Amino acid sequence: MTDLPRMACIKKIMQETPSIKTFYLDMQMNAKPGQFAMAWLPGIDEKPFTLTAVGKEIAITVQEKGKFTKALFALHEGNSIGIRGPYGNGFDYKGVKKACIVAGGCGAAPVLLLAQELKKKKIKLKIILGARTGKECLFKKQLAKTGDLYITTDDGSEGEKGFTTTALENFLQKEKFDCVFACGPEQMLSKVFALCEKFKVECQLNLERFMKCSFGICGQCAINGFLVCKDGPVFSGEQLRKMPEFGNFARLKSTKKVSLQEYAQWRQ
Amino acid sequence: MTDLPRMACIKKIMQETPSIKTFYLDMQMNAKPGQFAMAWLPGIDEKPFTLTAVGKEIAITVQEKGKFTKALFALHEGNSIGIRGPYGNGFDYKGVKKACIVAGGCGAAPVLLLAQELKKKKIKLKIILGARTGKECLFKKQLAKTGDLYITTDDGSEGEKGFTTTALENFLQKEKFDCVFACGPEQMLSKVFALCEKFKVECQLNLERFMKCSFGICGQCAINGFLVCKDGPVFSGEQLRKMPEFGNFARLKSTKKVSLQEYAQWRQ
Amino acid sequence: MLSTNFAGIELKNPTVLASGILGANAELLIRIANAGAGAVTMKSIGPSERNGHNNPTVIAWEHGLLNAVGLPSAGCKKMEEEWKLLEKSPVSIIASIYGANVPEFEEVARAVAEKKPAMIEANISCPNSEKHGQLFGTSAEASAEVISAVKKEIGKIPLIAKLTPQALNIGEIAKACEEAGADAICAINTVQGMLINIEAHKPILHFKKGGISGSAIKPVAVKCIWDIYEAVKIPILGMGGVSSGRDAIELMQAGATAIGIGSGVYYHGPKVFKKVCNEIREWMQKNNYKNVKELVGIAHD
Amino acid sequence: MLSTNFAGIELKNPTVLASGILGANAELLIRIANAGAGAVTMKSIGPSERNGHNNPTVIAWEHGLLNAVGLPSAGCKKMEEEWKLLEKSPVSIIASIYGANVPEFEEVARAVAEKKPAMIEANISCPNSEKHGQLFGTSAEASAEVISAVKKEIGKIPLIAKLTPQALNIGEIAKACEEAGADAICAINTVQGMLINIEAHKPILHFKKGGISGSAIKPVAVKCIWDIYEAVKIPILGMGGVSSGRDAIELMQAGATAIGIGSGVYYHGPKVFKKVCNEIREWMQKNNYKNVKELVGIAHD
Ligand SMILES: Cc1cc2nc3c(=O)[nH]c(=O)nc-3n(C[C@H](O)[C@H](O)[C@H](O)COP(=O)(O)OP(=O)(O)OC[C@H]3O[C@@H](n4cnc5c(N)ncnc54)[C@H](O)[C@@H]3O)c2cc1C
Ligand SMILES: Cc1cc2nc3c(=O)[nH]c(=O)nc-3n(C[C@H](O)[C@H](O)[C@H](O)COP(=O)(O)OP(=O)(O)OC[C@H]3O[C@@H](n4cnc5c(N)ncnc54)[C@H](O)[C@@H]3O)c2cc1C
Ligand SMILES: Cc1cc2nc3c(=O)[nH]c(=O)nc-3n(C[C@H](O)[C@H](O)[C@H](O)COP(=O)(O)O)c2cc1C
Ligand SMILES: Cc1cc2nc3c(=O)[nH]c(=O)nc-3n(C[C@H](O)[C@H](O)[C@H](O)COP(=O)(O)O)c2cc1C
Ligand code: FES
Ligand code: FES
Repeated sequence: MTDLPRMACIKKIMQETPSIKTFYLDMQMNAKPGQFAMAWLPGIDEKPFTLTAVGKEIAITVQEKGKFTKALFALHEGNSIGIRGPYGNGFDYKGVKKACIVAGGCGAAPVLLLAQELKKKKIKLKIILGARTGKECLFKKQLAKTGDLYITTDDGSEGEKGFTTTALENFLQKEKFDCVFACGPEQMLSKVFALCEKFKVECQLNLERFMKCSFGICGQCAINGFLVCKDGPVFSGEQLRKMPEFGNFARLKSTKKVSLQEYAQWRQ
Repeated sequence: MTDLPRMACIKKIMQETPSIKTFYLDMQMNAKPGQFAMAWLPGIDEKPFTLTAVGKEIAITVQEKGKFTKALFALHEGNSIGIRGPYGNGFDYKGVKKACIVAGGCGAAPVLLLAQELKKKKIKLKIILGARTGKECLFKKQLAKTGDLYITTDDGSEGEKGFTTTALENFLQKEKFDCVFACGPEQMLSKVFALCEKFKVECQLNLERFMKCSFGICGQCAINGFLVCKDGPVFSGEQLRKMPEFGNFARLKSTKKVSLQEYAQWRQ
Repeated sequence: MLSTNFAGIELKNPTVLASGILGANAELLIRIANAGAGAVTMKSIGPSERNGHNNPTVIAWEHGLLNAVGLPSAGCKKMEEEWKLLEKSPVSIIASIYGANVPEFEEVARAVAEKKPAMIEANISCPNSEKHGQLFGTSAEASAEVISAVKKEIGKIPLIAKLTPQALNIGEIAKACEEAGADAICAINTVQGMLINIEAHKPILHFKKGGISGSAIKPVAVKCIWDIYEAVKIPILGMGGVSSGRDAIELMQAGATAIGIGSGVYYHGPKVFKKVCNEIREWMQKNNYKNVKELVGIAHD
Repeated sequence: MLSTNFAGIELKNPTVLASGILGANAELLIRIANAGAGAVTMKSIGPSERNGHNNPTVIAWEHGLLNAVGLPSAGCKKMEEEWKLLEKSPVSIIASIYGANVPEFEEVARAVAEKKPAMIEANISCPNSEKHGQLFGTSAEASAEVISAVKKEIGKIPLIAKLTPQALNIGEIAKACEEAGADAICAINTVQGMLINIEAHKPILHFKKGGISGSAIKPVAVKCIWDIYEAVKIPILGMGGVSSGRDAIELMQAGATAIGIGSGVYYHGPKVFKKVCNEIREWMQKNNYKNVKELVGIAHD
């Protein structure tokens, strides 16, 4: 049992949207949709990223945000980064016959493999993909192949103008899903959860917290008594009900518990 | 890969001769004839002993000599001792159809299992068992069941008066053996080797040296470039020819190389 | 059979969650308590908010863990909510504290003592920050100075001095802590080490050096506990590489009254506490021991 | 590709048999040389005959070895035969020496220097005897005193100071040795530890405490070599837990020019030297290194 980064060569870099790139890495890894890996830039930092391709080679899909992702974006094909994983539980779609996926922004990354897997299993799938603007709609083409794709944008430049959650509410009023899978900003997820509770639909939400060990030792990623790295990142409605911090609080690197707003600010 | 003593309960103690006891121990171990174990008396010392029974339980057969064996002789059924092993190479009887075993004194211990194994494989066997006196003939009954047993004693109180090597020479003059297996005092072994060389017979001799690690790390048990604990304790004629120290020199606990006489004296 | 008393605190079993493992959050501490630990130790608390180091901060290699988390802390005054939740803990809480100097230790001790944890552990042995801890734990005088200062602040709350195996003579340090007023000794903190990723040709931990824990350091722990047991009369909270009942018994025979488990959580999850307790119980039954206290120090003649 | 130069001595490859492994006997040293070691170190030689400890002296646990052989030695004047045989060694001989005080070190150094080994290693770091070694290796002044005294006795023969990881600041000790005239540093000797057999409730080693070697201590070795590399200019013979090419490369990247292998012989037999060399070569080919010297210290920025 070891958890050490191994260096993987960047084989290909795909510009997905103006702010998002996919890095294809020369490393073999089997993982379930929703599992993640830790990506290490020696001398800089190490951060968690969902796997957007698994098997003979893997990929991570990254939005440029802070110091780490800027450094990652500066790399070229042929450069190497450290990878350890896979970590986390991944999505559970056992028994699901009809599903709805809600993805906000970079949240399309964790659900890509899920959607592809559900398609393979011939599970009926509705996908709501949201972004600030049309150009930032991640994995539009890939997701369209896996089910009915509905796009919402904040500025209305593509699909419907508005939020993913408005679309979800509409669907839930008309249709019955075995499960709603969602990933995106926590405010959005919080709303998704409320809707699922209201309509009594099962849900599985992919959460994010600042991580250190990623294997359940340091406690950094805690949401109440749950560990996002080990018990999650995907949580069921039953678990979310026991998580008053969900949608409200998160822990800074110091382990200090703060409001989600303060948490987001800290990361800026 | 670990080499740690495990405590084994003494199930039965058999008085084999006035000076020799067999200790049956509650421990499972598979080993080849000629392999040995390290027996530990906490707070006292740890010494190598040939295994005289293997399988569901094991046994060691011990002659009372110095500090360690005295302490061992003071133990009772129900007491425990530490055991690690098996160690060493053991005898190799592949292809052997007719064999001669020569055992001097406590040297009957390492050959007991060998004789029993050869008997099982229906290999023709002549055994020469030597001792100071009749009462000290070890494993007489057991060995008699495995082949033709000839006994020699220094005082003539049983079998023929004289040395095992005189008997061996007589046999070698008359018969052809595929291999001579021998264990006993090194002076005796030295003579056995000379006879085998003279008569051009293969031999396998079970040697002894003071040991520490017993797994080929400390170098204490060296005879020239060979390690008794790892390359031996059983050596072939081919190896013995490259061992000028055999029959002549041994190393004290300090690693100092001395004559066999001085070595024996040191152990007194 | 497993219940014991550690420096005046009753424990239903001798296993204790080590400091720094899941312990920054009250609910996780309670989760571990419910998983079977006899007591739980909070992640070390400092005087003010501190981020610790960048990642990688914890890695697992072939024979243990290596970490340089770097003493992150919300700071001793920003933990109201945790303290409130901890009131519901089914087992005793040990609060671990650190500081860069004696006044800082005093400040934290004062703030923490107000919250009335069952015990306070002074971490004078953390190897993962330039300024904190290890300085104290390798000098008998410095250790004694911290311990007596903290003791004054915390009154009747039992004080544990957590020592580093890097000390040249850990027995001497323990003795100095005992004389300075420590009610118990905790040993050991991690052993200094480093691992390099040879393809990256860089130390893997961002802080480069870190502390080794887990199975690799068990013999170091046994040796340190042995030395401390020979040097002091106060009880020892032994830790380092425990993930089985046999490991725990080994540390107890060397002299530990209670047994900390940290890295064991990596290997077996929170159920490691139940596992270790069950294994201790089975071994005791087989070897005719009635009470876990009988095991303490019996490897000494 | 693998040939290198260590403190003026040419080595066909950087692997070196560590002291105390099979090294009391010239023929075994030559056997290891023929098995592929770039140089071989003799078992540490003392001033007079010494038995060392009772058994058990060496045991293998899950993550390494633990030994307290106790510096047995025939004594520096009783080794004529070994020296004569060693003249036929196909590789350089490093003679390791120890003493209980400076005059003893001088006496042994003088006797050994007469035999003209390629290098002399002063073992100021053995943890397994009450009087020998460790005392020196944990104090910069004491270390310097031994090293300068030995250096005076051995003239042009390169002198290696073998250090203990128990030192509070191994970089400082290395610096003191360099200033006192050491031509190289060897690190690390074993880490103090103990293991108890819980059924016997007794320490397993007869001497109770011993030195941990093998995989368990590799991160300690990497860290110490790192610190020494930052502190001195003289080359480092790195050792501690090497049994693969990757291990060796890790120690080299931390700063070691040559690599000692001890416990690795337990895990793989004498063929460990060829194995490690082959693995280093393959890794270098894959990663485009031409000469093993390029690897030394590259993990430092
Ligand atoms: C399990 C898991 C999976 C992840 N998968 C991906 C992935 O597939 N793709 C991806 O791009 N990122 C993913 N992340 C987030 C990623 O780990 C980094 O946090 C992110 O890339 C920002 O890194 P940074 O250091 O560049 O920016 P930072 O310096 O950390 O942050 C800069 C900016 O990012 C915003 N921000 C970043 N993350 C969050 C967040 N969690 N909550 C609120 N605001 C945030 C901040 O508000 C700020 O605008 C994942 C996180 C987790 C825990
Ligand atoms: C591989 C191996 C297998 C062994 N198997 C057995 C065995 O099955 N049964 C057994 O009784 N012993 C066996 N021995 C010998 C045993 O390990 C001890 O050396 C012996 O029991 C003496 O132990 P002691 O400490 O009691 O006596 P010590 O204090 O070591 O010696 C006291 C007396 O023993 C004599 N002596 C003991 N061993 C030797 C020797 N090797 N060479 C010369 N003189 C010696 C001394 O001259 C002296 O009279 C074996 C040794 C080896 C290396
Ligand atoms: C990730 C991690 C973080 C730690 N943080 C602390 C800490 O904050 N305070 C402390 O006193 N010890 C800390 N330690 C040390 C442990 O409490 C314990 O002393 C050490 O890990 C040995 O026990 P183990 O082998 O069971 O892990 C930490 C250990 C680990 C692995
Ligand atoms: C059985 C044994 C005996 C040793 N004897 C000595 C010795 O006599 N002198 C010495 O300097 N080091 C001695 N050492 C330490 C080794 O030379 C080496 O420094 C240590 O084992 C770390 O390397 P490794 O992990 O490759 O074994 C001994 C080690 C072992 C395992
Ligand atoms: S990141 Fe360490 S427990 Fe989750
Ligand atoms: S006894 Fe140690 S090498 Fe044979």
